[in-house]
Amino acid sequence: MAKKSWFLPAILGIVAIALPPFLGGYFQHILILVMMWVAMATGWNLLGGYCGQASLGSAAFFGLGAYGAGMLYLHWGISPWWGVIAGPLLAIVVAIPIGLVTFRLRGGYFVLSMLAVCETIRIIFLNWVEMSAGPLGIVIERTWGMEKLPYYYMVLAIAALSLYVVYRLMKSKFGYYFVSIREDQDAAEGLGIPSTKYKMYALIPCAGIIGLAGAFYMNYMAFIEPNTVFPLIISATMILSVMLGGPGTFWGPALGATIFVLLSELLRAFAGPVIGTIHYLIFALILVLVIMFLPNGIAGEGDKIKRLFRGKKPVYVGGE
Amino acid sequence: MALFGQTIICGFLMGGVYAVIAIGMTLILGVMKIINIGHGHLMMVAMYVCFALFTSLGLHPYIAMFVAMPCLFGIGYLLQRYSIHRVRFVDTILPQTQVLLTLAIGLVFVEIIRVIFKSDFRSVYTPFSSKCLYIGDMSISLPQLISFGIAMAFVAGLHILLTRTDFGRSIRATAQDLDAAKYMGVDALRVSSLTFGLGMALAAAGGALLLPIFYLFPDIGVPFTIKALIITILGGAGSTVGALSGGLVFGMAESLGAVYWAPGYKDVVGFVIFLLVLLFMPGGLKTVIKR
Amino acid sequence: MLKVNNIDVYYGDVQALWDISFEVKEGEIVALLGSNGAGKTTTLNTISGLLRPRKGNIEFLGQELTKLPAHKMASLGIAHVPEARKLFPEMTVKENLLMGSLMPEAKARREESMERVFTIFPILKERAWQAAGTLSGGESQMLAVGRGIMACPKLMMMDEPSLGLAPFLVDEEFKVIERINREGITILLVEQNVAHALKACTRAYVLEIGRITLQGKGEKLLHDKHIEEAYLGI
Amino acid sequence: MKKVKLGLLLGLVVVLVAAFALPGCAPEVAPPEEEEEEEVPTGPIKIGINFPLTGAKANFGTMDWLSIQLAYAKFGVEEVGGRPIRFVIEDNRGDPATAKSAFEKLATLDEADVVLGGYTSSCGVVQAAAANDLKVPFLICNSSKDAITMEGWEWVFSGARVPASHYGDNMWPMIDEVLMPGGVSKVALFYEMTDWGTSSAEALRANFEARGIELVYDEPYDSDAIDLKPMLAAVKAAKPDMIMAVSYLMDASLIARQAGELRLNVLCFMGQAGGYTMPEFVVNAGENANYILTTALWSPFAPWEGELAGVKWTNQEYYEGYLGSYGAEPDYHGAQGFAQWMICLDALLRIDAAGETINRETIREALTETKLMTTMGLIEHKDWCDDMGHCYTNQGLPVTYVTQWQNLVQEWVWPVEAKSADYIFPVPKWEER
Repeated sequence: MAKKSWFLPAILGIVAIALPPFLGGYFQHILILVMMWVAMATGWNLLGGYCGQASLGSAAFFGLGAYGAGMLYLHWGISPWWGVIAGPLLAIVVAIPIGLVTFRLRGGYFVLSMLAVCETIRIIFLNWVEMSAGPLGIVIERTWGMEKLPYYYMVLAIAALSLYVVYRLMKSKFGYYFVSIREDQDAAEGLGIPSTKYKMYALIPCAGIIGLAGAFYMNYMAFIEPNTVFPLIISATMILSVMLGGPGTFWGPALGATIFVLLSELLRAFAGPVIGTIHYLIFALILVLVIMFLPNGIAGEGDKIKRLFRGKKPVYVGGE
Repeated sequence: MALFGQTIICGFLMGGVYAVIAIGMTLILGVMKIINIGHGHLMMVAMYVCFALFTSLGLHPYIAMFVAMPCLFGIGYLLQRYSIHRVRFVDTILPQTQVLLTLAIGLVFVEIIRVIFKSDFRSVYTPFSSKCLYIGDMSISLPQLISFGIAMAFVAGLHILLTRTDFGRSIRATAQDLDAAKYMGVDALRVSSLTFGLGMALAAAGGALLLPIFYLFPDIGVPFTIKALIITILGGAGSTVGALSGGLVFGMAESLGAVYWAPGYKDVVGFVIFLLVLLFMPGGLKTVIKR
Repeated sequence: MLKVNNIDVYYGDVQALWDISFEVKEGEIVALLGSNGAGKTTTLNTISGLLRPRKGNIEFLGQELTKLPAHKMASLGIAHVPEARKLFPEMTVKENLLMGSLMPEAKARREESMERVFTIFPILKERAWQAAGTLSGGESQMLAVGRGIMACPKLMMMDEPSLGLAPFLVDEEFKVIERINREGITILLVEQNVAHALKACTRAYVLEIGRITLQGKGEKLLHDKHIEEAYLGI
Repeated sequence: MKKVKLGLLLGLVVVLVAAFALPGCAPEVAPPEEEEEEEVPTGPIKIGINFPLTGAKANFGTMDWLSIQLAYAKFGVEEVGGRPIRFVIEDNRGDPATAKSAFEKLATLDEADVVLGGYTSSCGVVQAAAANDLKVPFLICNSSKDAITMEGWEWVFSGARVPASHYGDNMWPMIDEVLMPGGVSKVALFYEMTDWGTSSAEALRANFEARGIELVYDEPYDSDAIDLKPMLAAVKAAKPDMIMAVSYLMDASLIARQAGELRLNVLCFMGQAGGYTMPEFVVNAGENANYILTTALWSPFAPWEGELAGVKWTNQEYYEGYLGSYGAEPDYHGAQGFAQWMICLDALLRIDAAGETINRETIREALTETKLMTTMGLIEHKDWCDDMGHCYTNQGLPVTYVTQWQNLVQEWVWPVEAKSADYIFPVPKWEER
């Protein structure tokens, strides 16, 4: 964390702002997806990577964000851009009771309970036709047609905002509490850190960020239905992006999401015609190998700053 | 009354098949504390083995089962020994790395099967598949009844294995205290690999029992993984009797939910049970039965 | 019988043991003493193969132990009666005992060993069908020792057998340890209860912050100035 | 640390400012992509193909693509106006975001002149929206979602696909003339919980109610369900005269089997196309398929025939051609794929005949005038509204009809003018078969 640490972000920022106008529509589209996943992976990392509450149901927040935007249009004809406020709000409002219930569970059981919660929400949105239009989904009118740049800068702002939120949180005392809960919840509670409360403090921005990405998805894709915004694969993609980049690192999730989106698109669109239908098999195999051999991701394994608060890692000395 | 009776029968018979699938899960989750999200996917692989034997040699799935089980046992053994076990004790930030690994392994198996068998729907339909017994207005599906019988045999067999043999006791001991089991001379890696294999073989049995009454495509696994997880948690991880009772209760709940609530919300019943059990009865049904 | 030669042990990057060496001869009761955190359990876990020394080696009956996996120790004849009992709580008393005799030799003498355990600890026979998790502290300790006996070991390593026991049970415990020793099992005893241990043992080593600071015959150490001040509170 | 914070804050401000300032000036920044009007393109005519070729939906996407290839070979037209026809294939895995990526690539990187695609509703609608934005003519093959052609998207053409709420159009005369006089007054409706199922159900519900038929059971179900018996038991308890089921392939088979097991006796069991018309249905449902009536968009013996590019064709030829080439029976999805290539080729030929340059704009214009006999019947792109208040753009309406499984063969029973067998109504009880 020396002086040069702002240098790279600044260059990346300048490239991210200045480059896209010179790219074709297809590449702009891919970059939009990249930024969307950067925001989502960064959001997930706050709860999963820093606070240690890996959730396999974060697609719930994505879907709620998307529906927060979509339902505005569906019921009241309000522009889904207001979903940028309504989406995260809905995600947070629903996340609070979810968190209060599921944070009582630990480790694997927390993972599973979030999966169950997400599936339940999906089924409710699918069946409750009056509320969400059910499987008919919501189709909206897109604001900008062929033009991708407005969408791109919008999602770039969302990604930057999520990075900024996470950065500020992790620099504050919250960050310290999050990491101590991850490292040893009992010890953290012993030190007087109310774990459920601080998990909620991690969950709320996490749900908000992912919900914001969801609201953007609604506006950009112009169509949502429960099975496309709540599936397990979205939750899994968030986690796998973070895994790839490095959980509990600041830049890792963004890096992971970028690689994840680019790699899958590269295999599908450019290698696909050559290797045929096995492109997704190769993708899945790469995932297995990454999890097996780089369990802390590229950023996590790559450098020595393995944990942000390394000194706080509990060490065992002597007997027990 | 006929409706209620029919609902109960359907739930009960389905629950028996669920129990076999879940019993493999309870072994893996309860004994090795591994959450295997790939469970349903590996069951799917077993179903394709049975399907291939049915189309090439005409073997009925109930017979092909005895080929599929060793196959899956081998796959499970190798997976645990060379892949999942590796990750378990690696120092990672996410303790759930292993969960994600099984998820990714599941994806790989789905894609492999897809490359070999394509995404087409398959089924093993024999006239026998629709044979029924009738009690008044209620029908009992004969293949489901047979499945139920075989399921009970597996549950009983596994129960005996776990309580009456040194190997079974070693499995349970490893689950309860890994270090102490090592002091006793238990080779934990070998035991866990064999257990994983055994769990997979049981999933294979469940798949084979399911094949004549259901259908098959590469993405069939996920709902079954979820069902097996719910049942395992409901019954109490690591308990055969728990998995059996959990399976029956779950089958019944699904069936009642479809009739008296709405077919679309049926799965919510399972999830609600799952969350309630996790929160208020962490030991599952097992603890109630023991009392 | 057991020779520990100059081992250094680390937890991650933190060194826990410095240059530990000691020896246990056949038929002895050797005590490893020290206060909480001195590294006694670490030493036992290293012998058991759960931890690996970064330097030095361990020999048992002339065989190198440091390269063997933990589960091989039992087949060599080393029984580890661990700290905090480490029973299998959801298994019955009888099943716990059976778990002690997995190795072929011990398995062959299973019935006989079981009788032996039941004569030493009659209470376990009464509780045979009870889940181990429901036993009292004293009973758990008996079961842990009984499980060790079931292995028909050459060397039994006992980790804090008196921890958390009522005073009269501690006396009982040490009687049992001496009895087992008389029946031909060499014992390596790790204890915080220095007074009792020194009375019972043949020889003793004192560990302080990961180093051996004192060693000698039990009786002799009982009157050592340092021991009296630091451990016996005289 | 202070400096880092400052740097980050500054960066953020720059990003935010840029995010809101740049969209305004973006049109100037982005280089105009249109080529000069006068230049006559000489490269190949690029046909984009955007289907799920891998993933869970691959079987139907592949069937579409194979049928398009079959049609391409059948009509033998390899170049139009001196420009060779080239297919550019994109696999979308059935995932909407990927479908959009694929469409973007086809439109901008590969510069496709026209795109054929759309299997699931969610992919179809996303592709259609992209097509309209990017101004690329898009022919939807299967996606049945009503809304796809209800948004007024002028670059989107329905071709041979049928909007979900019109799958049963030709069933109503049969209900009026045969079933209702035959004693049908109570109907049990259940449908799979998808866009297609829900839209179909809406149309069916309205039409049943308009006829005074009581809906004694009306529920969606989860198409992944393993055991549909509880639902069927509830249906049985509601004592309907007729069952109206909207199901896809495998749940249709399961429902037929389990209805048989439960001896769910009704005067008639009517399926809504989908699973009940597919060749696999009879394989998986066996004897239980018999007597099941179903609305159909297509069957191998629909008497459609015609001539395109000087090549005569019949519907049966397509069926046999597919069976011969790929060793499997096609269903209506494949027929739609085949028809779609006919529509596309017809448009290309008409442009060429008029002496115009083939580009996206002329293809769009040609497609609006499509009036062509295809394997799905006569397809005519028109703008029209139905009695449910749905207004469609560029929407054809293939003829639907009613078929019945008799002795494991799907027979055309309604309208009677083109029948291949007489309908059987009421159907025998399960015990008496």
